[in-house]
Amino acid sequence: MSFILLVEQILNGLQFGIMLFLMAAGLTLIFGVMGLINLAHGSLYMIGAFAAATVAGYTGSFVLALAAALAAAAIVGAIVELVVIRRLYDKDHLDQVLATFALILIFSEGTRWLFGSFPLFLDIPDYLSGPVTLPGGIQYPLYRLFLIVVGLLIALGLGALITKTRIGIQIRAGENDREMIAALGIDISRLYTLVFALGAGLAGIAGALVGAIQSVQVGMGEPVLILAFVVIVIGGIGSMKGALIGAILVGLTDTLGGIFLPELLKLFTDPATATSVGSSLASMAIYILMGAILIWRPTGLFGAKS
Amino acid sequence: MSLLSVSNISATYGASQALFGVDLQIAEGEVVALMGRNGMGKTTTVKCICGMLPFKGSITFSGHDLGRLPSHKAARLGLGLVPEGRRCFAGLTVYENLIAAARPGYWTHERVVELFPRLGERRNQISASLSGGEQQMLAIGRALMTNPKLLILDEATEGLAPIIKQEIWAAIARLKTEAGLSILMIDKSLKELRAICDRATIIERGRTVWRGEMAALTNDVTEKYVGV
Amino acid sequence: MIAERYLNAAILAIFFVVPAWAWWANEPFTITLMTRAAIFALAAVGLNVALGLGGLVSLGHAAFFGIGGYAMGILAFHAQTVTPVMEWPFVIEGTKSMPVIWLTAIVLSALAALVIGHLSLRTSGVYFIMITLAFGQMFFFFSISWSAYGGEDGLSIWVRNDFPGLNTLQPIQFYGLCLAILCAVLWFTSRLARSPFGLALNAARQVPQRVETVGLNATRLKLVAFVISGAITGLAGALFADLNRFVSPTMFSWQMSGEIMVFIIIGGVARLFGPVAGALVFVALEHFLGGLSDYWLVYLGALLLLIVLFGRGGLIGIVSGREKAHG
Amino acid sequence: MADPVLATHGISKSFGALKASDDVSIDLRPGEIHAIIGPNGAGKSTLIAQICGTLMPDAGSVHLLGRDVTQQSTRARAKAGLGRTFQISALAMQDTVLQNAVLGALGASGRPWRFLSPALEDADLRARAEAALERVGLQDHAATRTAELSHGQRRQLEVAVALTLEPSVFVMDEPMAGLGSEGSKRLTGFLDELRHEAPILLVEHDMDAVFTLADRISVLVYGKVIASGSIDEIQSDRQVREAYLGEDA
Amino acid sequence: ETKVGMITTLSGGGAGLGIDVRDGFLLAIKQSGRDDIEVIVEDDQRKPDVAVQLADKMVQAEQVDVLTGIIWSNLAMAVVPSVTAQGKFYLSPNAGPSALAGAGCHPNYFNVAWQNDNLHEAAGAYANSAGYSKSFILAPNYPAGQDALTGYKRFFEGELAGEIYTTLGQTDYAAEIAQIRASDADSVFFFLPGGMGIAFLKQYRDSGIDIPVVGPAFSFDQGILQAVGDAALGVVNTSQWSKDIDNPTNAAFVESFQAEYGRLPSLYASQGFDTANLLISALEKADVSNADAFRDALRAADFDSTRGDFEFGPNHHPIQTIYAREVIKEGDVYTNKLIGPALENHADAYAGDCQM
Ligand SMILES: Nc1ncnc2c1ncn2[C@@H]1O[C@H](COP(=O)(O)OP(=O)(O)OP(=O)(O)O)[C@@H](O)[C@H]1O
Ligand SMILES: Nc1ncnc2c1ncn2[C@@H]1O[C@H](COP(=O)(O)OP(=O)(O)OP(=O)(O)O)[C@@H](O)[C@H]1O
Ligand SMILES: [Mg+2]
Ligand SMILES: [Mg+2]
Repeated sequence: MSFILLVEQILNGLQFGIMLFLMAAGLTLIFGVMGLINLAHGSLYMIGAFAAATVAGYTGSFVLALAAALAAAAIVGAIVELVVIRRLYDKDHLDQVLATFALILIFSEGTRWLFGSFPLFLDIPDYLSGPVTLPGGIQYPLYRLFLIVVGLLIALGLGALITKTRIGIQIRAGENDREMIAALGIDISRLYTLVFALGAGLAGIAGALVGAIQSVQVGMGEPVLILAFVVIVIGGIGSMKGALIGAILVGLTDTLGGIFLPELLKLFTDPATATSVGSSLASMAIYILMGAILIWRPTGLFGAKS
Repeated sequence: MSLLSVSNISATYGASQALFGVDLQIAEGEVVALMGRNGMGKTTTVKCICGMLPFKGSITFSGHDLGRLPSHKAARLGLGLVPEGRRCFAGLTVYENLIAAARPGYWTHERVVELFPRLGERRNQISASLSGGEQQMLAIGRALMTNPKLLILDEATEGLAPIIKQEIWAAIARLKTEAGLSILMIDKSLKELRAICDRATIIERGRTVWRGEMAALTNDVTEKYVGV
Repeated sequence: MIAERYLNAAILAIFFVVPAWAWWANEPFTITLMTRAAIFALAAVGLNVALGLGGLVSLGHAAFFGIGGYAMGILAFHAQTVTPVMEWPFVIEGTKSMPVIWLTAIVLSALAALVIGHLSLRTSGVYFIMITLAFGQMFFFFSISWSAYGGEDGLSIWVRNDFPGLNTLQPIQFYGLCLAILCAVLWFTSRLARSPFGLALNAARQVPQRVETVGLNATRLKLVAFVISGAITGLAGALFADLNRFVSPTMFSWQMSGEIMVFIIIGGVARLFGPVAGALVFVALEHFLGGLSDYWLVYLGALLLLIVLFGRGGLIGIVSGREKAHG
Repeated sequence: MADPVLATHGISKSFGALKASDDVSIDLRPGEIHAIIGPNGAGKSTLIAQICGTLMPDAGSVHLLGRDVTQQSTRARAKAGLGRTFQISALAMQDTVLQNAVLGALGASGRPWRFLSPALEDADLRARAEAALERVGLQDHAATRTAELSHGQRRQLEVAVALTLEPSVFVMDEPMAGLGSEGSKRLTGFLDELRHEAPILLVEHDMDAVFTLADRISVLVYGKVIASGSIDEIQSDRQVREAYLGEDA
Repeated sequence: ETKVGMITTLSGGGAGLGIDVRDGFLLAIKQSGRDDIEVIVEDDQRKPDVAVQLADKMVQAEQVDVLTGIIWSNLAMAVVPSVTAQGKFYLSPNAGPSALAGAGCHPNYFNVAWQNDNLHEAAGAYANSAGYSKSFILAPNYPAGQDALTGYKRFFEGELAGEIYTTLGQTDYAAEIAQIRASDADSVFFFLPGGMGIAFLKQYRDSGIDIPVVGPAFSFDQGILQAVGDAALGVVNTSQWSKDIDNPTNAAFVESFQAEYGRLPSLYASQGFDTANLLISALEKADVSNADAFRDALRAADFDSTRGDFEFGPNHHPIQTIYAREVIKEGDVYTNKLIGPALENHADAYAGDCQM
């Protein structure tokens, strides 16, 4: 394998990581900050993608589509928080799992009801499509570079919001002891609605951005959801930095594992077996990574030690 | 006119009733002791005042009926709580704990650190790893940062070294005389309460059984209700 | 409010009366449904040992369910193709005997639980949920590409396995077996909850440091609970495979883990009959709602949501009050 | 003089730049109450954590009944006869008071691997647990859920659980905290008797109790033992007055 | 009165396929004007255990005579052996796993669509005729994916520039695309059903690589093409059916399907339609209760298929012509245009293993 290809694959791994981060960012916000296991995050991601596809279909504008994704997911998020989620904060993780699992069913089938069972069309706008040539002669899709930039910007913004701003501090305080922060005069409920809407909006944006190069269809959120959970757990819950680094680790492992494991095994066995065993190992690679990291550091890379 | 007026409230935890009729009055600038044996309902009363527990009866605070207000609105009227068991925000640093709920007023971060220099030294430490006494100081500082009209101290000197207790008592005395703050105190140290409080209320099994001037609190009464 | 004891008796009665009626009325499918409910209940009772008593929220119990299933699938597959399971270092032949298969399922899933539990218990809380999920996913992806046993297509077993003295092809007889096992396991877990082990485990869930200071090993208590739990769920997996005469990687999927957990939450966590009630209701909903519309999952979702939001302590909690009374 | 049942030799522990324990050597002899006092944040709880095995010292050793237990787990130390109470109650809140006490008895029996017989019907365990509850005055609350106890009652239960272990050494971190005057008085009396069963290492800020009970007092400041001696010696120590007791003590 | 049980996927991610099979099937029944055929439709949620349970229900409670409808191979493997063993007929409108075509074939099992390898084999044959000599091939790592690559390789005569098994459900193909770019392939063959294929095609186009792509019809079917959009234009894919296959049955089917449901029919709809017509043709000759006669009637395949000539091989799998099609845009709608046959009168590779 040539050096250029290796570099390109590392870049691909990074890029896939950032893409995962886009999905994980909102989840981490809600999960880390509010202590809520939100399985329906994947549904918000889907809602964003569907909203974007619909608006893009009518207007042809990608920017409007992104705005629609953000707005639709944030609004749905706010409503869901007001109606359902706020009754779940005091409950344990189990109830949250069940309730948000129920939300998945409602959203997935509801979307199918509205939009039918077939995938929707959403494409990259012309000004972002096609490859560009990077130093070293690597041909790389412009859109993926765009994703990397957007992902990093979101990472920075969220990190600052949580650690630096007073709202961020209040939110984290509420995560520790809701009753107490309320007794100090903070309207934690309203704050949580905002955070949830923000997290949902991020999911929606991610759905639209990623939907443009993947498929926009019912159920698109669930595989992503699991990966996003893997990412934030590896990074350590509640840590924006951890989510970013976890995402990149997962991205690299997945991308490079898929390529190198079969090659590696070819050194030991015949190509057919190597390809199939290597590929199976590759599909397990991120879970092995996650298991290993948690065994080594039980609260993830950047999680608070208990 | 009284700042806080609690009249005949009752409250339950699930099926078990904890308060059966508590009365309590605090006037502006007054320091009142709430006394009683363990488990008699002192903390429960505080929870009702701060909107953390539903109750029957009426509580008014600086002219507002607290019956329907959610906890955060009640707090914004000027209730500052130092809860039993400290309840610092474990994952936040000392500094973050202090500014989390700060509201503008006399008490600023600088003033609190001046009151408790230890908090300045530990500024960036996660509060979960503070010593018990440090957490207690932090809880008081945090309540002050909201610049309350009425400070509620539930066992605020529990677990403090004598010298720090003295400091805190001194600080409370200062709050009373210099800042004119109204204070509701729950504490087991009768001697200090006597020195600092204007009036006292004693509850027994969820009922107010004695109210009056501190001076009128005779040893017979304390013997009967507090056991000393 | 009905006392939980009576409610439990009523739930158990359903498991006796409905199939008996179906047998009399010659409605074999109702018996099949009840068998499905009983097996799901068994899997959930298993998970509840870890989850309800030990506080171990495992989102990887499909691993044990699947191991049980594949134990059945592989043994029966080799018996039906008359090939040995392995020849080295010693020969193992396939078998169609249920007791042997069950024992294998229990032992293998207990072993897997020992390893997974040992590694996972280094973590806690949400991390524990996710690491168990990770182990489940490893099994899932492995089974998908394990072409020797059908990969994603799974393994079909032509005829149900044998149990000495019974004709397991008769739905009611196979059901009887499953019900007997469910009752035995329920009896066992009810004793377990009140036993010294259960008491210590219960405390280890709430305050591990306290358990340590009285000289007990909190982690080991939880590990043993996890192993017991995995073994029961593994047994359920073997029965489930036999009910369907089929195993496939879906038994390892995270949705399966989620479903087992959903049974418990619907019924009521840490209540002896919670998982049983949950599985029964879930199977009934799946069956009756399935015919309503193409979008029936919306109704299922809405119902689940109502149960979580307004039913404290699951269905059993709704009917018999809040207090947890495990045994 | 009898051999100490519990001793630390030159224990040190740092958190980053902060020395929470600085070459601490203390001991506890049969029949005595040895009080550790010191300002907040002086390192008392840290010291206890190292004695009980929840924290490993950076240097130094811990000896229990003549054996070096520095490397041993909390559990092993508990089995060897160390009974402890926590500064902040650590109890199974959803369980009844009796169940908490039975847990202690179960630990003492060392036989938790029984899966079928009901724990609360085990006569031995129950007798032991009830005896302990009776001694702290919680016998009437045996069936109460621990979450429903008041703060003070929980402190009593903490002590009761330690009692069920019938330990050879007690280590108590602020057992009086949160008790009303009456409760403290009763507990003081109780500890006074208890010392004949097993010596007590007592961390406490309640000076009334300390001055009533202690045979010996050590004062910890910034992780160091700055004074150690009888009540009178400590009370008249200028350094101690400045660092801890204040002027009116 | 004949009772037909249809178990198919109507909810969740893969519902589109099941819905099309159902709609095609019901359309044929309706057009036949027969009111003595009762069809009971149930949703398997794409879960094998649910499918098994529904099969039990169909057999035990509804006492159906014929089963049909399953989309996915793994569900078919779960259901078919047991229902045929119970003496019921099963007509497969979609899945055709090799196990059921070879050693596991059964007299009561008829496949009306294809054996799983067929379209891939045709793709290999097409690659030869297009003059490709070096292919890069990829598929997900599961049995159908392995079968796909095996099928392609069975007919493709050139060499392989690379062979990759991706993770099932994978949605990002940057790494694979980089491999393709770095290889010296002159063609790419892929089998990535559903959303995987959409993602792959979009990303492939965006990468700027212009090596031609070949694949089976599944990623270019009517229901999915609109979501792929321009990225699919010009791609050659293989299918045993296309809406422009020129015969009166097909023309009537396409028109009536559009009239009835307001959308263009898909491959799956045509398969559902053919399955129903096969059933009706057999019912006209024999009663289901006479199993042997009914089986013979099915085997005769005496119906007008939307694909033109249709006959069964000895293992009850189709012997049929498989076409190459190209994706084009008709007005606003993306659709396929026939290029020509890729494999004529093609049978499957497993028939020899079938003993019945
Ligand atoms: N969360 C709770 N659930 C049920 N009962 C409770 C709860 N909290 C307190 N109680 C009960 O309410 C009564 C009053 O408790 P409260 O905490 O108000 O007492 P207190 O006067 O503050 O005592 P202490 O001095 O020990 O803190 C007690 O009998 C206690 O058992
Ligand atoms: N995990 C930790 N990380 C950093 N600092 C710590 C940690 N644990 C304790 N400390 C610090 O070590 C010092 C000693 O704490 P310790 O809890 O032992 O005090 P203490 O003497 O028990 O005080 P108190 O009487 O207030 O309970 C404190 O300044 C505390 O902030
Ligand atoms: Mg109190
Ligand atoms: Mg301490």
